[in-house]
Amino acid sequence: MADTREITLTVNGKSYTETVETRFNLADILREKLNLTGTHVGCEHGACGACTVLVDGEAVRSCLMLGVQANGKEITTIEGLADGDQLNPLQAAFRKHHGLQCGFCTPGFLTTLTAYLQDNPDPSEEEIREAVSGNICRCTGYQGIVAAALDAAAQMRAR
Amino acid sequence: MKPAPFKYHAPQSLTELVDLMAELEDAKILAGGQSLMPMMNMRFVAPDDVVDINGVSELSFIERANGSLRIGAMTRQKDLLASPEVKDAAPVMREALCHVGHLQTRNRGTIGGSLCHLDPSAELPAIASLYGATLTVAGREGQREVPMEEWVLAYMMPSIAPEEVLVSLSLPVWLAGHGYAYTEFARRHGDFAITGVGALVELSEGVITKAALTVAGADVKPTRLTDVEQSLAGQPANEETFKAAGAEARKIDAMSDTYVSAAYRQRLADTLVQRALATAADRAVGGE
Amino acid sequence: MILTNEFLVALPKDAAMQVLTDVPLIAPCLPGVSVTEAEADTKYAGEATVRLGPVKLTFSGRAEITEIDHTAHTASVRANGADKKGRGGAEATVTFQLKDDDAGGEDAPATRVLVRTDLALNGSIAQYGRASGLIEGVAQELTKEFAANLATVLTAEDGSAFDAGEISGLKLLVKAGIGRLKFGGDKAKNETGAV
Amino acid sequence: MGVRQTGAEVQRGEDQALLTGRGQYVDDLKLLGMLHGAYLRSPHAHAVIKSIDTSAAESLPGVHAVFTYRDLEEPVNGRQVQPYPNPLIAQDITQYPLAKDEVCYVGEAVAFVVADTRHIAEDALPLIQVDYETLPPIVRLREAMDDDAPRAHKDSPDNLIAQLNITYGDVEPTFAKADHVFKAEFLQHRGGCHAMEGRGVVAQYDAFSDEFTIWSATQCPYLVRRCLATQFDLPESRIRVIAPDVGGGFGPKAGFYVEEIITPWAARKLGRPIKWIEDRKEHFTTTNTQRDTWWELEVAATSKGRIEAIRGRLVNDNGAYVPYGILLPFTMMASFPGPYKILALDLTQDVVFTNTVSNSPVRGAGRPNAAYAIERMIELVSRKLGIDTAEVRRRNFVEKTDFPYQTGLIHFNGRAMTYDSGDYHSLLEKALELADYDGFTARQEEARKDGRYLGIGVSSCVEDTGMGPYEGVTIRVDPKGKIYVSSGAASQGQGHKTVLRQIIADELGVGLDDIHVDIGDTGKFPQGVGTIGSRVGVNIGTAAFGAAAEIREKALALAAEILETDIGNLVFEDGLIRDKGRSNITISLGEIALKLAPMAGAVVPAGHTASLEATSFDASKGPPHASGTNVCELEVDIGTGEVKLLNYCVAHDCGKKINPLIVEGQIVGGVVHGIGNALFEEMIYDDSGQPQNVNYGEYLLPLATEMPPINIVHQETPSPLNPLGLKGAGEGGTIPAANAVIAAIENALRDFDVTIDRYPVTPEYLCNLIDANQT
Repeated sequence: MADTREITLTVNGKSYTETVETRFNLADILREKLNLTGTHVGCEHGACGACTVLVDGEAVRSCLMLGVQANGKEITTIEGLADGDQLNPLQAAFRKHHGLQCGFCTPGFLTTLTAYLQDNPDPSEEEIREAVSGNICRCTGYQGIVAAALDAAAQMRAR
Repeated sequence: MKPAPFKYHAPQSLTELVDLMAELEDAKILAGGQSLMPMMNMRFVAPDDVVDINGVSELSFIERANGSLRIGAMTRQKDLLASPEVKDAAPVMREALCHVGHLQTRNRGTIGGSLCHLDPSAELPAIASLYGATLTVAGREGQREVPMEEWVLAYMMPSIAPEEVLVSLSLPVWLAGHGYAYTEFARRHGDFAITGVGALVELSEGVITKAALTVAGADVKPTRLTDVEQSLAGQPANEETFKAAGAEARKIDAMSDTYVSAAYRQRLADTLVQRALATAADRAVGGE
Repeated sequence: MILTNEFLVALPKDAAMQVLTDVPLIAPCLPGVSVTEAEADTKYAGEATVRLGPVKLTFSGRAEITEIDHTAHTASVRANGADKKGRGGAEATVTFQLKDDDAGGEDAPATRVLVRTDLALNGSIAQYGRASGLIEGVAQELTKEFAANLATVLTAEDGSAFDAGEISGLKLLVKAGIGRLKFGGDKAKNETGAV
Repeated sequence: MGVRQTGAEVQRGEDQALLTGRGQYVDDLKLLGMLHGAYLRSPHAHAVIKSIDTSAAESLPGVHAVFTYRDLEEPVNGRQVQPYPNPLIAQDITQYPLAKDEVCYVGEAVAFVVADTRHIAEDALPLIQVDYETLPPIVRLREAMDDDAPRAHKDSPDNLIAQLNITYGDVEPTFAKADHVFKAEFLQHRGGCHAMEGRGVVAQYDAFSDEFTIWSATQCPYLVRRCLATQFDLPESRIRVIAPDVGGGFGPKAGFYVEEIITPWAARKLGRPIKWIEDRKEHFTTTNTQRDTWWELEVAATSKGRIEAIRGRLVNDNGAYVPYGILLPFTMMASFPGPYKILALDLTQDVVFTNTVSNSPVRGAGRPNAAYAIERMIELVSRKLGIDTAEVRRRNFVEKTDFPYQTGLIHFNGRAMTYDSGDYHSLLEKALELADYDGFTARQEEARKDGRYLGIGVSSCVEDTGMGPYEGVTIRVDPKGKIYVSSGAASQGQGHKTVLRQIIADELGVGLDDIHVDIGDTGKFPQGVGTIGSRVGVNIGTAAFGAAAEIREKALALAAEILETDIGNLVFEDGLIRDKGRSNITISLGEIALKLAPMAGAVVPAGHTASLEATSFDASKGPPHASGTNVCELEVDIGTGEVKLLNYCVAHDCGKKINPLIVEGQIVGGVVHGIGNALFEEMIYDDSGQPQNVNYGEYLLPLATEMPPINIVHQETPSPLNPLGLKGAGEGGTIPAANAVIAAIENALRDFDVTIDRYPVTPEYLCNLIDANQT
């Protein structure tokens, strides 16, 4: 019989109580149980960063955390970044600087940078590159992503 | 790539944890999960039981007392990076931590996890080796202390019984003003280093009075270069001295694998020892 | 990977040959191995346990004597097994070559036993390049231990079965001196051979 | 008249959904009653299957079925359909959908488990007992043609898939009287796809209508449909293949894979939808790669550095099967002369089997191989004769006045390879200026004073893009004036929808937001080809232009009648047709559409055809040729062998740009892919054919931290072959990149007289070269 537990977690401000199989990682729970398919699974071994979500505000690889470990935590996923249809400054900057092509890795970059820019509002280009070095993008060559992050940081500082 | 079935446990205290580990036959401890989870996802590791120690709050601490820095096994890498005690007492650990994985993995990864996983290239075991740290391990029978040089039995094999738990690490704090450096070479930022070198020096009027050197990644475990350390003492902190130390370091035992040869690892040890010593000497108070 | 070992036993060739082709007798000389079933005169089923760092593998498989040549004093055993949890398998051909050793003179007949092991791993366990050195190191230690245990069995007066017990890769490594394994890993070469 | 969209940096319409987590990738689909599949894969590079026992796996709770080859019926049990048959293929061996009695690479599918969850399906895999008898594998391409080499397929006479030869000009006489003959041998390695989304298939079968619906993360849904129609012996109309949002393609997703056969087959068998998502390890072991090529080349040159002839041979490792015909080997040779006027050429290629994952195009599809080879010849001549590498290029480029220029070779469309337009000299100068090539010597000398080794490398290329036959576009206007567009070409991030919107908005004078686009669904557009070879922008651009022109014509004809004016007086503006002379007299596109598509009882105006819609399959009259020159500046750390990229400059000519933002994105991404090939990505097999690095800790993809700033300057030489003057831009960054990096490394290490004869260039390899030449 599968080992299960009941957990309660908050995702993008909404509370969920679910019985989950303990071997399901957080990415699986978000996608399969909560139908939040914006979090993408790219490698399942913690190398590509596509599945990055925020757990209590910190960027974490959701393929390397069990769903049960999210019990009592506040999770933010890509679905929770925009205000309705209104893109936030980081999302808008990604669009403006063509920081995404296929869009598969994008949720991981956005969540990683969301946490990073909160702690580091005025980063250099080199620091941005280091911040996203745990995220792989095969399409963009990173240049648009870095430009978008710098632009978004400037806009958020100006607010 | 989904993990095999297991039974999940989440003890909330060290006592509960130790009791649980004594009962379970085939259990793995889940700390930060940054090494264990990939291995479970790939089914390299498929334990019957997974014991999550994230709820054991008494394993998470950083404290400085009596000339030592003690760190709880469950302390996360990001907390070490942010810690003023670590910055002040063991700045080389902070420098090493910048090479550990990435932002996201440091947010979860723990010092205890790194010491138990014991990847030969890993930075935190190298720091433990550099300081000649002492590890505290708990079992049902009580606690025991293991010096770092005895901790590593072999490739990714720590000296810990299946029913035991790593509690903490303690390292002696060097004099204020000591020089330090952690220098490594990896193919890409955040990768497993091919070779890394940690160096600590104390100087007086441009002369090395005390030195510690550890090479990670070259051999199956971090290698403390005690002979080189001894020969450095009394030498002027200059390029010639560092070159000689590098040449000595080049003789260390090293392994070959699919990617690089032993000879290349030794060559890197030479280069990186020179660079680490130069940086450490630059940073030390008491240089000329 | 090819691993070679050799040792000397104080037995004449024919007598040594007798023992070497007794699979239930020699199999336990390989640390972690047990024979569970004899399927035919020359075919056996068994299990082998080995630990590679954090990964503990249990291979379940078969061994078969594929060649016995009493004139040339050679024998071959082919064994293969697969990990029970699907992490891969191993295939080995062990060839014994027996040669007279007359160093002790006519009164002390002795045989030099050459053991050549051709080991190939497959599946996940063979696909982690960073551990390739570790695996070869463990394999070397295992075959070394195998040869040493064989020598013990061959010299045992009653020819009794040997039990290497639950020797894990860990113990072997420790025995070999902490971390002092020689990692001679042949690098997987690319076409130019330049590495 | 509104702002012109074509040529403007229009932000993509696709992005809103992708940035908010509302993309629809194949793994995001959830169908009622859906089951999950996992494949058991061969752990051996080469083995015979003696028996398979699935009983233990079948009895695991949650498992619905375990399928092996024996369960397949005709015709599904035949070898996988060859999408690109060619009489030159001597041994056209494709894979069985599930291994029949032999496995030929690690990762070949042996059995398929269907279960309630992917977790359970994976639990069942180790319970399947397969008795293999291993066979010796052939792993190294240079040994493949040895007489005593193991055969990749046990019943094959040898490992030769095809031998190709191309030749033109007076090769032997030119060599005989050449001032200089130089020789070089080198190995290229190309690595894999590594789209961040792996492959994946969701399949549903409707027994009532005997129809399949298949969602696949593919670049070519129409190719999948066509192959499946044969594999299942069904009319194409019964198979709908949908490429939803696809997370990157880069070539390998253009093929046809066994999972696209077995997953729907099992869905039909079980009467339940089934999802199979390739995991990353499967990606490493089963998704086609494009790999090693060994070159032995000789060049005949004048003392002034003019290359007069090249001859040589190459061996191309095609892996275990022939999943993609010999398109790739052919392209590797057909694009050989690059931007250079080489008057005589003789190349012979052996395409060989090895027991490794199969070969099909990866970004650039053979062109990076050819470009690297010819660029190596430029470097060789430059070095041997002591002439600056930029100067050697100048002396060999096709001249601006030569266009249209026939190289002497044949494109795989069967016609003479003809460069339509370009200006390679000015492109080179633009790149050199951007990179401050003239100032480099001073920078290099300055750095050497600090013990730093800087180097600079140049690389040029020409790329045949926009290949035919077509990519159709349908435009339909509804009575509200909304524009519906459908096209076959699936997108894997290239922004096809945005590109279509831009062109159509301009041609019909409507806003971008009024245009709704559907792509990559065989149920929504009847016939398409696929997203490969930098071809889609050119083809959909041309077809959209053609379809829009037809809409205009139809609409204007009716508008002229209604407004009682001459067609010549009418203009399109903001969704309205306006009479130039009487600005208040207008009719909207919607009104015209309503007249042409009335409801029951009404009539379509006489002399007009129903529905304001048009379909065009207009295509470029031939492949337009894009071109580029890259300049890379870097530093080599001789203590570690590390290569640090400092600056990268691209001068690029893809004709008229539809969307500069997208073009630059393609170039930068392409360059980084090429840098990955040159320095990082290496798929390593051990001698028994076991892949050694099947994870992203060991297979090194480029990361943000190692990539240099990439600066781009454009030149627009419109193609005369299509109305918008378009040329493709998808691969022009990748094609020349490897030589730019490698020539720069050689330049940095010139004190050590280093010649690089393989890539990727690893730090250890460089250290060995440095140490060997250090006196």
